[in-house]
Amino acid sequence: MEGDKKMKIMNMVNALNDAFDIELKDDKNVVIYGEDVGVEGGVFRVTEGLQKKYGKERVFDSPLAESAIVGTAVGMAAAGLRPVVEMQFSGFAYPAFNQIISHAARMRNRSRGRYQTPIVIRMPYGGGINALEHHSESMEAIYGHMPGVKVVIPSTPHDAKGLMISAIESNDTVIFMEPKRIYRAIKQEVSEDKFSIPIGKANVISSGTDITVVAYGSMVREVQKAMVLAKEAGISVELIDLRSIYPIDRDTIAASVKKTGRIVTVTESPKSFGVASEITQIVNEEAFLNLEAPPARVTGFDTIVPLPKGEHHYLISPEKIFYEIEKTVKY
Amino acid sequence: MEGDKKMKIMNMVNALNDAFDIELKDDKNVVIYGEDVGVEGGVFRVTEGLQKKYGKERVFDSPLAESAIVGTAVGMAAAGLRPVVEMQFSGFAYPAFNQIISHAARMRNRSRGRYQTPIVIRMPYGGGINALEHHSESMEAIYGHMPGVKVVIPSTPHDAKGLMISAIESNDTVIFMEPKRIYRAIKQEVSEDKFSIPIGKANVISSGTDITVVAYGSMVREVQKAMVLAKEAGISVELIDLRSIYPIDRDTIAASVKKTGRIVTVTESPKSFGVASEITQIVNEEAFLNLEAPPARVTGFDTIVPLPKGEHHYLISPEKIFYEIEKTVKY
Amino acid sequence: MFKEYDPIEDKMFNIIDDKGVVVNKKWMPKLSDEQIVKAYKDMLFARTADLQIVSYQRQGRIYTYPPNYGQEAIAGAVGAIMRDEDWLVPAFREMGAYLAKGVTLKEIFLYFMGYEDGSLFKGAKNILPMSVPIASQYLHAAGIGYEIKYNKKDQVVYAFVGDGGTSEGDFHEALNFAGVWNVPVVFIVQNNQYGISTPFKVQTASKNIAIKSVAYGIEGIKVDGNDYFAMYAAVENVTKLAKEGKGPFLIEAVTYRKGAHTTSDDPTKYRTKEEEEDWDKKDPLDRLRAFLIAKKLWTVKEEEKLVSQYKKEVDRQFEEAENYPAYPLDDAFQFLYEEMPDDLKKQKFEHEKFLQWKETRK
Amino acid sequence: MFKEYDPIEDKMFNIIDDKGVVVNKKWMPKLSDEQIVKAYKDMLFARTADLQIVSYQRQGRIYTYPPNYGQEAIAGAVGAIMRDEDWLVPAFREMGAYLAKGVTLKEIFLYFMGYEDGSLFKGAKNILPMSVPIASQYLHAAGIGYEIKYNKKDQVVYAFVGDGGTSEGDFHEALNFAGVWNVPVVFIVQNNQYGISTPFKVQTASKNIAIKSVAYGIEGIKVDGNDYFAMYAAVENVTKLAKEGKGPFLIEAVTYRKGAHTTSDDPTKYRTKEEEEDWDKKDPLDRLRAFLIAKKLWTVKEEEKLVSQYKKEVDRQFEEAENYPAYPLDDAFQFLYEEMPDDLKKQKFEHEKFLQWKETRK
Ligand SMILES: Cc1ncc(C[n+]2csc(CCOP(=O)(O)OP(=O)(O)O)c2C)c(N)n1
Ligand SMILES: Cc1ncc(C[n+]2csc(CCOP(=O)(O)OP(=O)(O)O)c2C)c(N)n1
Ligand SMILES: [Mg+2]
Ligand SMILES: [Mg+2]
Repeated sequence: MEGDKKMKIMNMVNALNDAFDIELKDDKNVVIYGEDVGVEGGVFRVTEGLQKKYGKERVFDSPLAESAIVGTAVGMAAAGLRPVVEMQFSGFAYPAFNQIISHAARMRNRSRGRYQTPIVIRMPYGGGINALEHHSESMEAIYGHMPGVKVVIPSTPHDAKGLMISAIESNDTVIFMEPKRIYRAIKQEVSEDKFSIPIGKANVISSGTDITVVAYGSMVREVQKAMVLAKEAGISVELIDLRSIYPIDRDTIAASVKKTGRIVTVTESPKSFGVASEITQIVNEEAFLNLEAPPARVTGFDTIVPLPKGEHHYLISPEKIFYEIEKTVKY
Repeated sequence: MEGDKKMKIMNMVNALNDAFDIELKDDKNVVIYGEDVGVEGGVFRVTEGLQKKYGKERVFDSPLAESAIVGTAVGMAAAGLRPVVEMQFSGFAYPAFNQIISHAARMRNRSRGRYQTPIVIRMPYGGGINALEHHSESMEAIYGHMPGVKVVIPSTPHDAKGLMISAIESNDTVIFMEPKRIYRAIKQEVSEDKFSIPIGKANVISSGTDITVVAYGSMVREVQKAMVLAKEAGISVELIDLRSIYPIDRDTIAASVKKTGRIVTVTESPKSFGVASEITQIVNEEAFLNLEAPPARVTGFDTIVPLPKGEHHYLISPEKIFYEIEKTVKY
Repeated sequence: MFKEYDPIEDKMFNIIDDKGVVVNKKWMPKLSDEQIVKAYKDMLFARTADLQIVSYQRQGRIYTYPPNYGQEAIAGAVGAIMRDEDWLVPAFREMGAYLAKGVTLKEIFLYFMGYEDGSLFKGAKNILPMSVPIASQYLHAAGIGYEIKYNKKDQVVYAFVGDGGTSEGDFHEALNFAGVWNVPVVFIVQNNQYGISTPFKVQTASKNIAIKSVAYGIEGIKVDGNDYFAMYAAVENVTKLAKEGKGPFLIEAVTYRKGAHTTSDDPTKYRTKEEEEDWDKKDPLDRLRAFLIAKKLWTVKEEEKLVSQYKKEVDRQFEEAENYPAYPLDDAFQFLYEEMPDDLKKQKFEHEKFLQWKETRK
Repeated sequence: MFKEYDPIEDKMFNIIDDKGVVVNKKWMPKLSDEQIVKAYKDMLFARTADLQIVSYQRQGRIYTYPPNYGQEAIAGAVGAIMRDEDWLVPAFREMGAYLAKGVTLKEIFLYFMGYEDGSLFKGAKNILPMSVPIASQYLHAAGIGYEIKYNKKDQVVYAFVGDGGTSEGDFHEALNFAGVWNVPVVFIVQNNQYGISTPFKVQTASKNIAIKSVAYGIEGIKVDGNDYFAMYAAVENVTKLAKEGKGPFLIEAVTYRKGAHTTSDDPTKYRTKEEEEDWDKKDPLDRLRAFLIAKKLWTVKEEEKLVSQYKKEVDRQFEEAENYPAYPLDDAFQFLYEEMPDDLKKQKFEHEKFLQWKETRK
């Protein structure tokens, strides 16, 4: 869906900012707000410059209250606006949990389609930035389990832009989780034009024959590092970037495992009841007879992400991914 | 661990009430509060009579604010009390989500063991009572995914009493989900003495050879109904009642599947990212080579539980469980 | 008005006394006789319906229902002032306001019979469905207020919550956001003295609810919610101010829930007969009726006739609701997303396969 | 005091002016010269440490840190009054109160270096660890208050939050519960004019924060938070009352965050030099120093000597913290549950197997 390509080197922060810029320009109903997103442009500078360009009515700072940020967005959306709101960190989205699950996710169902809630709830997530407690969480599975929302997690600047444009233009509520650890770490050429990437379709980043690896967000890059080790070991990996965990692209996962017979899912979240288990369930349902090894998972532990000095224990290293890939291939 | 048996016919409401009575008597640090739990004894009458017996300081009504109910319990617990708090329905626990995940679940970890949070957070959960929206939810998986809490769900009056006593005496925060649909539907002899059931051990309700069925809470009874159909069809079912989804009893599940080679998990919750997927992951990890059919799940849909007139579409019938059992056995 | 009836001094605004006599001429709203009679009729209709529903419920023909009995003047006054283009953000105990918006009794019945279709409100503009999670809807009202201001519309939002709801964090956040944004929202608290079994004094140590407006830099007023004229005058006044951009307002409407919390509740467990009798004297319909009779605008006979007419109408709509078509499987699935995701389609498909299998087994 | 400095009239309680001159004799607390000098020294130590940390951070020796610079009088006064048995429920910008409790600088360093062990507070009684989710700790304070009342203990809880934190629902719920329960909690809001980049007027339309007490039926007072004596007198007064069972109190301490929000923040983006300079004139240490010098209790030379001594002490504790042992894998697992569940043990075991494998590959 890419237009005429005026390409520019962007990191994810630039790419998201560009998506907002385009949407603010194209649709007067788009408003952006949250804690410190206006004057300052967000603690990660993702919305920098937008208030200056579009004014205080459209891009603004709110009081410090996450439930209110989402709850007012539900009202605005029912009345016709398209709010893009920020939870400063995913670990601070919990006060808004009730508004997300009980309203943003349900207003259309409750009103039998009469009202809709085209809200994007942005939240930087994940570890690896040497942060205080609550600043490193990956709790995407709880949103995946929540009927009525979509959950999008980009892994590159290009994807971030295309998915964000889709998210803003979607008439559903989208939880948009941003892998803050790679906000500025990955740079690539991204079209300056408006383009969108459909939500719900996975991206086969590289095809391979020995094993399928499923990841998303910041873990994609770690898997790519692990693939260097795998290659050295003569293992051909098919890497699938989910892009969204709900809707989840069963078909792409199933097709891949039918080919490779083996699968490892990599997520940063706590282990139990996480996204990996769902992937395992799906491949059991769709490709049981093709399985040559138990679908495996590389995840965090069922623990709180430790403070920086202990975080290396929790974080997933390329070696650990490779370790699991090798074990699964050798099974 | 049962004492001298003075047995009495109890339903789950009686059994829970009995557990509270025992704990209030035995430990002055136990306090019970929440919306309408005092004078009225709770909307389901689970705490009936306790305020009269133990006074308004120990069993009392709180203002209508779930975050505060859990948040103040965290403070009380850190200071040495053992609060048992009620969320009137599990669908109204979401405003307390932040206090649960950020504090009740973490205070011990954060303080390196110095403070603990022996809190029981009770919440009636599940459908089947012809209720309004938000009164029928089964979102236990989100608590299962939350590091630092235990998640207990009893399926009988006897278990409810024994598990509640363990929960109150546990120094961890326990999410205690009560299958309100069977609050009064199941009656059985329960000892009037104090006894406890360990949290984290599953209960093999009946052993069988053809297939393992895993369930908990209100679904256990539905599985038992399905087992009548299975028996007619000549299928021998091993029924495991998890009793708690965290900690989860991997060993019992694995041992069973190693024997039967087949497994169906039955939960009332939305399908994706639910408890069944975790069970499937576990049996893949523990008993892959024994699997003769894909681990299956009977769950709700990825939808809001419909209002009463549509609820039958969502609710899990014994036929549906049997259907899945048969499919899995015939695979 | 706010100075005169300063909630800090715990003053309450009222216009008629318990006998229906005007005791506060200054603020008596300018209403024609017809308007007043219509107001009374609307309240009477709401009450008649409300009491009927409770009896349907006893017959097992409808599920849990939260009666409005005794609180009719509040929604009645708001309903009389609210225009089509204004927004209603309801809780669940303001039937009169729903009806004024153009919601039908049949829809209300459908909802409590267990159909989401009851929230379609086909003939009503700008009304959100009932919000069950207490106080959460107040934030929606603040958000709608933002949209109105953003698009410079001539609209006002009327949002309802109960006394219990004022304890929730969302109540605070909503008033605070609305205050900062200075948006045209009228926040109405029906203080009916109880949140289920929990009395007002357990909800808060604050003198009253109107006073809480101070915390948000907005105006608040405590009104006798069983006094139709006082409610009308207060809502009229703040509506005018809200339209002028004078920001959000908080109205505490002091009333009493004469019935049970819902049809599954038993108030004798937590309140006394004496208390109930005291409040009976302040019944909003009795008071307005006394006023009308004194002005020779109403007779008891007329009322009897009307009530039996209303009962028939209520029955008629109830029977229509009872004959509503069965709830199709599709409806459990189709409203979650604008377009049904493949996975959800598959879930529906698998379930249909099961239903076919079940059919063949019969 | 509450009548005299009624927040409804937006009055602020202060005792010394910007030059350190006592302008409110009536309320001047009875403190000995030694006490005042000690108070100043404590504040000076806190400030010295605070400024050092910022420079350690610039050297990359510590992670993000939220400076206290400019707000020292608030925690200083609370610290001087708070007893061992009293509870401190901190936010994250009240170093002086931590130190008064017996927390060491080393522990504070450990925390911001990334060790949970920094929250062990080995020498301090009754203090909760830092709470990062804004305002959530206020509820813990109310709960501790309940325990105190329940067990009839002679204790008071001091709870901190920032101006931004007053917008959260938990702030409201905590004050409301504490009000209903009538428990001995002193809720202190450090109104430093900003929540990160967001100015106070964007947080609330309310005149001030102290006024919010009205919504909970409790007393509140707005205090010049840069005036040590005013803070001391206010905290002393409410502490006495709280001990007498006169319930919770709300103190708004008006101050200014002279530094950045945290070391990763750049205030020039959202505030002016002029504003900063205006507030510089009200610096709490400057004011108390001026008072002391006028009373001949202090000299600039003494201060210089002391600061260089303090710096050494800060460095010493910092180096101790830097030499803290590595974070063992066990510590990532062992505190989640009283007894580690089997599954968690298995996760740890599997990880150790991986680490062994990794070792062998080298
Ligand atoms: C968040 C939440 N918690 C609990 C409930 C259960 N509940 C339903 S009504 C009610 C009491 C409401 O009291 P109030 O706000 O005074 O309204 P009233 O019923 O008196 O009109 C409660 C606790 C709920 N619906 N939502
Ligand atoms: C619930 C929550 N939301 C957001 C944040 C991110 N955050 C950290 S400090 C802060 C501002 C706090 O402002 P204030 O309460 O005034 O305290 P101050 O930093 O000024 O001392 C924010 C938004 C958080 N820690 N917790
Ligand atoms: Mg009420
Ligand atoms: Mg601040």
